[in-house]
Amino acid sequence: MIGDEIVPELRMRDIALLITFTLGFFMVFEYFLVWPEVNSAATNFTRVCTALAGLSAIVGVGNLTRTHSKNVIRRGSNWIPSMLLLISLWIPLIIGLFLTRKDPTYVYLYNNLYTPVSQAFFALLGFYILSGAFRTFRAKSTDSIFLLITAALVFMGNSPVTGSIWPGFQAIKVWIMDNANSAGYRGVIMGVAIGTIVTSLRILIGRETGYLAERRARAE
Amino acid sequence: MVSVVYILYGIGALAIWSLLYRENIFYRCAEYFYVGFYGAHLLVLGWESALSIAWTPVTRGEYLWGGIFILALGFILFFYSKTRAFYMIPISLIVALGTALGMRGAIHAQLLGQIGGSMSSLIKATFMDSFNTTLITVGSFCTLSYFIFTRQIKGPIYVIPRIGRIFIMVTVGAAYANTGTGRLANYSGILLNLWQTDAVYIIPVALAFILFDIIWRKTKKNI
Amino acid sequence: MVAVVTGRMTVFAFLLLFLVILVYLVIIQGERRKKFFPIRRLPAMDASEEAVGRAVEMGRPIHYTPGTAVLTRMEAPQTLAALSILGYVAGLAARNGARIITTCQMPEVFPMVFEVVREAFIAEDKLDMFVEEDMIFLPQLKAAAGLMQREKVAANFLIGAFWHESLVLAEAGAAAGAINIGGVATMHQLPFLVACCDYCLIGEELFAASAYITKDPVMTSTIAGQDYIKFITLALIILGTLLSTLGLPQLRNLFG
Amino acid sequence: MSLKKISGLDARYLYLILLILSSIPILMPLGLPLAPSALTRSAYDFIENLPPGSVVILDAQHSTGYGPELGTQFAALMKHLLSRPLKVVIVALGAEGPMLVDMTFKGSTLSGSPINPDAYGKVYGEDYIFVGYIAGGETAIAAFARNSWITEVDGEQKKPLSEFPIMEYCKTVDDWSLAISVSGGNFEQMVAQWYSAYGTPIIFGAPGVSAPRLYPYIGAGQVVAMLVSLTGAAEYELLIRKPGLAASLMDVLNLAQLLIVASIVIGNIIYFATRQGGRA
Repeated sequence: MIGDEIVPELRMRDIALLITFTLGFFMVFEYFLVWPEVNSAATNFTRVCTALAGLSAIVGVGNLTRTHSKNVIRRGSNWIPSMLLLISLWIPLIIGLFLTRKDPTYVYLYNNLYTPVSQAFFALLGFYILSGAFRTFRAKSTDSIFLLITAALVFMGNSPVTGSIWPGFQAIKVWIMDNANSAGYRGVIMGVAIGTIVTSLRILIGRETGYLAERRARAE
Repeated sequence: MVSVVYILYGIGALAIWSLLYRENIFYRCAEYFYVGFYGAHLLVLGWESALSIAWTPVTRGEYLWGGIFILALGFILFFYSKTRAFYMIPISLIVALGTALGMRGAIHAQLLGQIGGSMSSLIKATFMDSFNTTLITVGSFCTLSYFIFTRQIKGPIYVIPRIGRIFIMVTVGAAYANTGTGRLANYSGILLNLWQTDAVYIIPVALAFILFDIIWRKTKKNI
Repeated sequence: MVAVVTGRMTVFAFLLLFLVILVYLVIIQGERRKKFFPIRRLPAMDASEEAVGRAVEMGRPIHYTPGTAVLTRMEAPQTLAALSILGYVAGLAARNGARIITTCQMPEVFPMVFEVVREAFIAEDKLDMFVEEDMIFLPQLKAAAGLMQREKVAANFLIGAFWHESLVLAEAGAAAGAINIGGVATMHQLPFLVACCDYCLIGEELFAASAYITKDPVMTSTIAGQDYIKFITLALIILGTLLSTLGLPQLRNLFG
Repeated sequence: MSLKKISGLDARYLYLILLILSSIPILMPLGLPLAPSALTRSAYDFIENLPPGSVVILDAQHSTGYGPELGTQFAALMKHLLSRPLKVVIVALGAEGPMLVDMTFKGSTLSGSPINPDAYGKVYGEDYIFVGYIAGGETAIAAFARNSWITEVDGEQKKPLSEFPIMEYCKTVDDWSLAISVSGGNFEQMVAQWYSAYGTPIIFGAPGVSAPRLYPYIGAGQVVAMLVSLTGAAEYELLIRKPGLAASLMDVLNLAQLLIVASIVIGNIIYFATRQGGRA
């Protein structure tokens, strides 16, 4: 394939890094300027990127179709569910694209087939909160002691029945959420912010290129 | 008359919850349906946003946008199918936007906003307020010092990042429980629907399958 | 008419501070010093080698996912950092002959994930072991919960920006008997990955990980740059608190 | 069995315990003791002390998106108003209001069991009425206060309001003894248009996420009381001695959370027991 020789690949990669550098810093400095043409250009650029990202779902649908149809043809493992996937991919897709999302059949499929499954996945969290707490809240170190005591206190404070045993639980929970929680929260956010800024700068000046899959020298 | 809607609700919900017992064919079909349907939904939403952003202006006579729409469509289809090298071009546009947004948000809202918040006066109206403000300021100071990477902190000063790590654990415990309550409320809503609507007919069916599976696996192990 | 957004001048000043420190460190210092800045231990990254080894011993695959933040969002840098770490983990997998399953929820990032893993296998001369079907696009990442139990993964990497699916994937990995290695910088999901993973990169550690792995002089010097800015921030907090306590909130108002 | 095996096995036993424990209160509401908060109690007391024949506005401004959190508040408040000698004027200032009012009467997974006004001895048009939906957000809030006949036709039978005797007692906000609104937003507008402008006592039904920003209004006396989230609805159901959907959901939540705390404690006991065993 064309890209595999060394020369064009270097050129294409440098073009990509140049685009990221120029448009990236343009978008950053636009934030500080009140300049109608620049501001509208920035908004248009955001709209184009949103359109591009939206359309890249085509790539996703293409991959799903290719992988699962190959699996059905080859009668590979789980080929029956793969057929179900292809059906539940292409029927709503055709309805959605040509008859729009407001079409009654699309709405019926969304409300009565998709929503229960999606809500059930979300509700799995209820079970996993329980097994996660049981499995990991063990007093192995001072850190984990603080972790499990705070969690237990907030859980107690959140269930009103403990209020009738001792109203103090609610007060403790409110104090923890307002004070102890925001102390650690603020420190981590500042760290994340500094990390995000420096990583973004590394990406814009082309030093952080792991995401472009540049060939990594063999780590001796 | 048994309502189909709630029967489908029961089948869908219990098929997913059967993963808690073990991965099985019912769960797999529900998962594959979920992946397939949302794949379609993602493209329908993406197509709709692309239409409204780029194509509708053309119908109002602004032809520049039509060009961008076709270009965007062409970019994705042409570049992705070609090779890695070509696909970098559309990606570099999106990365430029995401990185710039990340930086702007991080500096203004996250960093400066939080630094400002950590600078409040330690003397407040009541003793409790002063204590709380001091706790928050000291806490966020120690927590931030935990993230110093290139200076090996030795000696007595090491207590500061150590306290910072404890504050992180307190935040993790508090947030785990507080968000946990919300998730449990969600779970109980679904469980309620399962019991109080026609979905209840699916519960015995699911239990039967699980019991059959347990017995079948036990006998297979003994043979 | 061209003007400057006055409200954002402190932001602009801080941005310039970042640029000056970074340019000085990266361009001038980083290039000249061939040695890298030593970064303190990141247990999650040290554990990844052990996790890949365990997967090879047990003959079971590794699962890696770069999170769920699309590139047009504020969390894009987290996804890009996750892709760098993916390159490292895929390299480990290729070198030790382990099978790596990578799931991705973002359509525009999926081709990049595909190439990062493929390139890692080429770098280890193991392109024949690269399995295209193991690069899986999942429009909803929660669906990987079943996948992990079907494939009985031995190591489960959840690195990048996550939303509510983080706990589903962590617990599904634990149910499949895998070592969970997390890395997340979205605050609301930090509790679940820190609590439920065996090792976890907390917040900023996610960004420091790629420099920690490559040990590249230039990259590690930018991490040193991050620390300089942290020292400045810490000093500002002390100064601002003192001034406010003494009844002079000017510095605090500067920061909004 | 080694600890690893115990914890691996136990996860599924834990799920089974959670399923059983949380299904019990759904099948037969336990009505676990719930210390009603001051806010909920002051709302209950205010309605109890209203003189007979007072006109009370009950506004459905919530949406299905809030699920049982607001649906149960609306149902509990309606049950209490129907059980008192009051004139209840139901209005929908939210787009989903009409559907939610209908669902509350017929019973639904968002509001609980059906409510039959005949059982309370109340007659439509004399003791209670639904005046329908008024669009416009803040403008609708202000307009309804100035002229309570603004819809001209009732929302149930689509007949002119003049044909209903109850409406003679409710022409404008001056006739209102109390305004209750179950909503996800527009709180500031209602305080401005109803309390600040005319001094009408207000009671809010709010979701947990909005509560923090409403406490100052109660502190300043602009709002009489407030029901907060599912907890508020469950407390109100117990105050009117009719435990329903909110009470059973609260029971599930209570039991689930206590189960988690218990599992943390037991998990640590097992951990120390095996560690002692391991070391001895």
